[in-house]
Amino acid sequence: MVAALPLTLRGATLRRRGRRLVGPVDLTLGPCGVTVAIGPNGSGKTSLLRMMHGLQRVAEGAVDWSLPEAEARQRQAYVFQHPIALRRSVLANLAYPLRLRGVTRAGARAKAEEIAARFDLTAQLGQSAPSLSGGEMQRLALARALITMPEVLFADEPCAALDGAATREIEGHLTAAAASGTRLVMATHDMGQARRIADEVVFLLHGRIHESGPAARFFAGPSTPEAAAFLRGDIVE
Amino acid sequence: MVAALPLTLRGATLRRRGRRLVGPVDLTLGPCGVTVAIGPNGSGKTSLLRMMHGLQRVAEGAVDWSLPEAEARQRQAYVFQHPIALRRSVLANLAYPLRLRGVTRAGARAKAEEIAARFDLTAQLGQSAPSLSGGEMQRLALARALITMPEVLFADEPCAALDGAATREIEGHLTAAAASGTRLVMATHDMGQARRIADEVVFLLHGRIHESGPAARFFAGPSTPEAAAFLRGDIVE
Amino acid sequence: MGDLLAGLGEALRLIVTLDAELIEITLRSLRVTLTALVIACVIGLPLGGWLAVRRFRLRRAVIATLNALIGLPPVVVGLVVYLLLSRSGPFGVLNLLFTPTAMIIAQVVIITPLVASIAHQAMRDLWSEYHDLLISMNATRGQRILTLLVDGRRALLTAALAGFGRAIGEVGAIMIVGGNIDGATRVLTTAIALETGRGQFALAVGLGLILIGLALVVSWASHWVLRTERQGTW
Amino acid sequence: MGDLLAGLGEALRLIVTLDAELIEITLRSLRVTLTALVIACVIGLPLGGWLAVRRFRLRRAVIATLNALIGLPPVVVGLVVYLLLSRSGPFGVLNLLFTPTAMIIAQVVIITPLVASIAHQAMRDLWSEYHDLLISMNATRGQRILTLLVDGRRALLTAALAGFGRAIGEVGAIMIVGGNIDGATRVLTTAIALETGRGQFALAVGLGLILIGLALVVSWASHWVLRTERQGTW
Amino acid sequence: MRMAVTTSFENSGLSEVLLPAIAAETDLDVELVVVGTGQALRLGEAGDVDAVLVHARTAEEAFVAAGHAPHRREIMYNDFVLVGPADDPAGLAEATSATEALARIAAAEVPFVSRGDDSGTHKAELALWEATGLPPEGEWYRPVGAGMGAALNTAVGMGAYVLSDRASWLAFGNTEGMALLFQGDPALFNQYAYLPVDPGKNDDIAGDAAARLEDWLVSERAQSLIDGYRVSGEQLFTFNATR
Ligand SMILES: Nc1ncnc2c1ncn2[C@@H]1O[C@H](COP(=O)(O)OP(=O)(O)OP(=O)(O)O)[C@@H](O)[C@H]1O
Ligand SMILES: Nc1ncnc2c1ncn2[C@@H]1O[C@H](COP(=O)(O)OP(=O)(O)OP(=O)(O)O)[C@@H](O)[C@H]1O
Ligand SMILES: [Mg+2]
Ligand SMILES: [Mg+2]
Repeated sequence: MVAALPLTLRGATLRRRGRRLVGPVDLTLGPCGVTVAIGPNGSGKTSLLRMMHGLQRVAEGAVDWSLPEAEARQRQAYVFQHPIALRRSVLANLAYPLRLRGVTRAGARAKAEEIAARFDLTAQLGQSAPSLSGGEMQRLALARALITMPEVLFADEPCAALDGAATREIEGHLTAAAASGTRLVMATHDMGQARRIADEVVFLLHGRIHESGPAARFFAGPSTPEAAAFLRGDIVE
Repeated sequence: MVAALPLTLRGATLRRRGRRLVGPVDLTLGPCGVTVAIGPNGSGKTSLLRMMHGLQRVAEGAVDWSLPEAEARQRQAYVFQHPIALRRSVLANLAYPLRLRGVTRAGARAKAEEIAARFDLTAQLGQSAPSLSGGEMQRLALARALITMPEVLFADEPCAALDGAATREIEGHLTAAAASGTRLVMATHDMGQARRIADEVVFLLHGRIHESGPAARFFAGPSTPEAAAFLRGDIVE
Repeated sequence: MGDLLAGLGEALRLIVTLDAELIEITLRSLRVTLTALVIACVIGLPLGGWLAVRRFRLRRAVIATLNALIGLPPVVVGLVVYLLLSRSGPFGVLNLLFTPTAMIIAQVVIITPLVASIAHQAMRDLWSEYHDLLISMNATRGQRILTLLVDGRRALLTAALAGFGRAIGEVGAIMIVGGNIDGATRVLTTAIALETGRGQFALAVGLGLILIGLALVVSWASHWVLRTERQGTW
Repeated sequence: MGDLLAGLGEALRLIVTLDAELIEITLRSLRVTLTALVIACVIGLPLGGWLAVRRFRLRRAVIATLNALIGLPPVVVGLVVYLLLSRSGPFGVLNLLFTPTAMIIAQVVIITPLVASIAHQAMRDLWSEYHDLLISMNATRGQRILTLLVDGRRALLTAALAGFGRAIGEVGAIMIVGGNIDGATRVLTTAIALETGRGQFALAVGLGLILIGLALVVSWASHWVLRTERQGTW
Repeated sequence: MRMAVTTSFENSGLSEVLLPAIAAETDLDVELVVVGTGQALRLGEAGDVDAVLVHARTAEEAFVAAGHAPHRREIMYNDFVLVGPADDPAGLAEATSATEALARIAAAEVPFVSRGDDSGTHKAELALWEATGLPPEGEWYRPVGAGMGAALNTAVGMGAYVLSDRASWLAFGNTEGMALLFQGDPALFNQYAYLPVDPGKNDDIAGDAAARLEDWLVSERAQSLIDGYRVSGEQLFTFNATR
C-alpha cells in the first residue's frame, strides 16, 4: 500500500475576507508519530489542521500529500473542536463512515457496536446523538473517526470536554492508534496532555509557526521567549 | 431590591423518554459564593444546571426561587457548554441581551464595546460570531452573560476551550463577579480550577448528588470513596 | 352567505350519498396530483439537495431562477404543453393531449420549481451543519445529497405538501391540456370551474370543500406518518 | 412550435414598442401582487415564527392544517370572496367587487398559507439552534419571533418569492372577483387567459414570457439585495 | 356601469368596437365582466352587475319571470356553425340540414366536442340533438365543460367537430387543420338579448345608466356598427332590435 504521507506544506496561507488567518506555513509531516499543535486562543491551530485536511483551500502556497487528494482524503479522519453529530442515533453515527465506504449494514453495525464498547458508549447506542452529554459526544466523534482506521487522524482538542479518567482513557486509545500506525495530529490546550503524548510540537502564534521541534526538547527548554511564556501560562503578545 | 436567591430544589427529578437523567435532588443555594458541580462525563452536571435555570421542566419535585419565575429568570444568565452564537456580529451578540431589556442601541453598543475590551474581543467586534475560534467563542459567551450583571450566573465548563492564560484571566473575571455579588454556579472538569475558585462543591454521580459540602473540606478529604477516586482521576463506577 | 351554507350542505350530500361521479373525479384528482408530485419530488428534492451541496459560479443565479419559476403562470404552462402535445406539435404522435398524462406533465412543470426551492432552502441549513463532517469523510456528492434528504426528511415534508397543494388546487393548465372531458379528464378543480361558470355556486363550493378536506387528510396523514414535531430536533 | 417562436416575437414586439396597454396591465399585476404579498408576509412570517417558537397541544394539527391550506383551490377562494363581497353578500356595502382590492383580498387568502408554511419550516431549524439561548435570556415571545425573522431573513426570502410567484401567476380567483375588466381589473394572467380563449396563442405566450421575465427580475433583484449565498452561514 | 357578457360576445371582438363608441357618445363607462352564461345571470341576480347580455332564451325568460330584470330586449343575432377537421370524415358538407349534419357525426362516431356547461351554445346544441332523435352518447361525444374558446381549442387539439357561434369561430386564432363545414340552417339562429337588472335590488345598481345603454344599443348608430362589424370580410352579427 502506498502511503498518503509525508504531507508537505509550502508557504501555505489561509485568508478570509482579506485577513490572513494562518501562514505562510512550511512544514513536513513524516510517516509516524504524534504531532501536537499548541498556542494561545485564536493563534490558528484549528485553521492549520483544517487547512492540512483540505477543509479550507489555501490562498497561497501548497498542501501536498503523497497521493492524489481524493485518495489521501480517504485515509484521513478529523475530530472537530465542536463535535458534529448527524441527526441520527449514536449507532447510525458510528456506522456512517463505514456505510459511506460501502460496508454492508450488518457489517457496519457489528463494527460500530465493537467500537462503542471500547469508547464506553454501549449504553447510548440507541440514543439520538445530538442529545448526548458534552463528553459523550466527544467520545462519539473520536470513535467515529477511528472506526475506519485512518492513516492520519486530525483531532482538535479531543479531550476538552472529558473528565480526568475519560481523558486518560482516550489518551490511551490515541497512543494505541499511533502505535499501530495512525499518524496523529492534534491541537490541545492541556499542556499535561501535550507532554504525555507528543513526539513533536508545533507552537503557533498569530497564525504562524513560531517554534517547532521534538517534544522532549521543546518542553525541556523552548528556544523562544514567547513559547516559554506560554508554557508558564503567561499571556503571550 | 428583593433577591431571587435562595434557590431551593426539593426532590427535583428530570426525565427524558422514561429515563431519569437527574434526581431526585435536594439542594439549597444560598445568596453568595461559588458552587462548583463536578462529576464524571454523563453524570448530569449540565442537566442539573439546566434544571436550576428552568431550561428543563422537572418531572417531579420542585425548583423554587424566592421570586416569581419570570422575575427570577430576568436576573440569571447561563453560559452553555457548547456556546450558542447568534448569526450576527460579535458586537451584536454582546449587545443583544441589553437590547432585549430595552437599552437603546447606542447605550448597548457602548456597554458591549466596554465588555469586549475586558474580554479581549475588541479585534473581533465586527467579525461574524459563528466564525470565531473555539476560545474566542467561549469568551464571547461569558461576556454576553455578564453584560447584564446577573444576580446568578450558571456557567457550564466555561474554560474548556481556553488556553492557560485565558483560563486564569477568565477565572479572575469570574471571581471578581462573585466578589461583587454574582452568585456563581459552575460545572467543570478542571479540578485545579475547581480548587482555585469553589466555595462549595457538588459531586454528581449517575444523576444524583453523591456528596456535597464546603470546597476546602471536600478537596482536603472527600468522605465517599467514589469522590476520592474521582479526585485521583480514577474511573468511578 | 346562503350559497356558502348551501355549499356545505351540497358537500355533505355528495359525500353521504357516495355520489359515483364525485368518487370518480376525486380519485382522478388524487391520481393525477400524486403522480405529478412523485415525479416532481424525484426531480425536485435531489435538485434542491444538489444546489445546497454544490458551489459553482452561477449557483446564485440558478437558485434565483428556480425561485422565479415558482411563478410560472399555469395558463402559459398549459398552453405550451398543449402546443407541444397537439397533433401538429413535435410530440403530437404520442397522442397524449386530453389524457391524464398530459395533465400530469403540466403539473410536474408547475410544481417542480416550488418543490425544489423549498427543498433547497430546507437543506441549505442542514448542509451548513453537516458541511465539514461530510467533506471530511469524503462522501461523494450523491452520498451528501442522500444524507441531507434522509436527515432532513421532516423539513422536506413542507416541500412535498406545498407541491401537493399547488397541484391539487391547480386548474388553469390542466383545463387546457386535459380539456375537462367528462369521464376522461374531469377532476375536482375543473369541475369546480365548470360549476362556477354555470352559476351553480353551491355545488362549486361543495366540491371545493371536498377538495380542501382531501388536502387536510393528506397533510394530517403525512405529518402523522413522519411523526413530525414530536422529538426536539429530529 | 411555430406558436412558441411567434410568442417570443410577440413578446419582443410588445416590449420594444412599449405597448401602452401592456404597461398598464403589467403595472396593475405588479401592484396587486406586491400589495397582496406585503399583506401575506405581514401575516404569514410572524405566524410562521410564532408556530416555530410556541409549543401547544394542537400545534401539530395547526401546522398540518396550514400545510393543507396551501392547496386552497383558487377558484373556490375566488368564489367565496365573491359571495362575501357581492352586493347581496355581507360585505356588499363596501362595493369592492370587480376592483383590484377584491383581487388583493383573494390573493392574500391564497398565498398566506404558503408563505407561513415555508417561513415556519425555515425558522424551526433556526429556533432549535437558538432555543436555549433565547429562553435563557428571557426574551419575550415577540422578541423571539423578531430575532428569528431577522437572523433567518435569507431563508424567508424563499417564502416571499414563493408567495410572489404563486400570486403573480394566479388566475382562477382574480378572474372571478376581478372580472377581467378591460382598463380596470385586467392583469397579465387574465389577459393571457383571454387570449388563450380567443385562440391567439402567440399573444398569450408572449404575455406569458413577459410575466416570467417579471418574476425573474423580481427574484434576481431580491437575491441581490439580500446578498444571499455570499457568506458561508449568514 | 357594469355589464356581464358571455365569452362568445367578448371573443368575437365586437365589444372592442362598441365600447369606445358608447364611451364617446353617451359618456357611459361600461365595464364588461366576461363569464359563463349561468354565472352572468347569477351576477345579475345578486345585483353585482347593472345589465346582462347573453344568448340563452329559456334562462333569460326565467330570469325576467323571477323579477330580476324588468324586461328582456332582443338586440341582435348571429348564428351557430359546425366546425370540424378540414378533411370532413363525417361528410358534413353534403348535409342539407343541421339535424342531418349531427346525425352524420353520430353515425360516423367521429369525435364531437360539446361545451357541456349549460351555456346558450350548449343549450342550442342539446336542442339540435333532441331534434335528431339520437342520444348524444358514446366515446366520440366529449362534453368538455368549458367556455367557447377552450372548447374550440380542445376540438382543434382532438380533431373533433364542434358547434360554435360564428363570431367566436371567425375571431378564433388557432384554426389549424379546421374548417367551417356547415352553416345556414335557420335552426342555427342565435339571438342575443339585453337584460337590465332590476334597480330595486340595491342602491348601487345604475338603473338609469342601464336604461341609457339599452337606448343606445337599439339606436341606429348601434345598428350600423353591429351590422358593419366584419372579421375576415364576413359580417358576424345582425341587428334585429325593435325600436
Ligand atoms: N471566517 C472567518 N472570518 C474572519 N476571521 C476568522 C474566520 N475564521 C476564523 N477566524 C479567525 O482566525 C483566528 C484563528 O482561528 P482558529 O480557530 O484557527 O484558532 P485556534 O487556534 O483554533 O483557537 P482556539 O484555541 O480558540 O480554538 C481567530 O482569531 C478567528 O477569529
Ligand atoms: N434527550 C435525552 N435523551 C436521553 N438521554 C439524555 C438526553 N439528554 C441527556 N441525556 C443523557 O443524560 C446524561 C446526563 O447528561 P448531562 O449532559 O447532564 O451530563 P454531564 O454531566 O453534563 O456530562 P459531560 O461532562 O459529558 O458534559 C447523559 O448520559 C446523557 O446521554
Ligand atoms: Mg480551535
Ligand atoms: Mg455537560
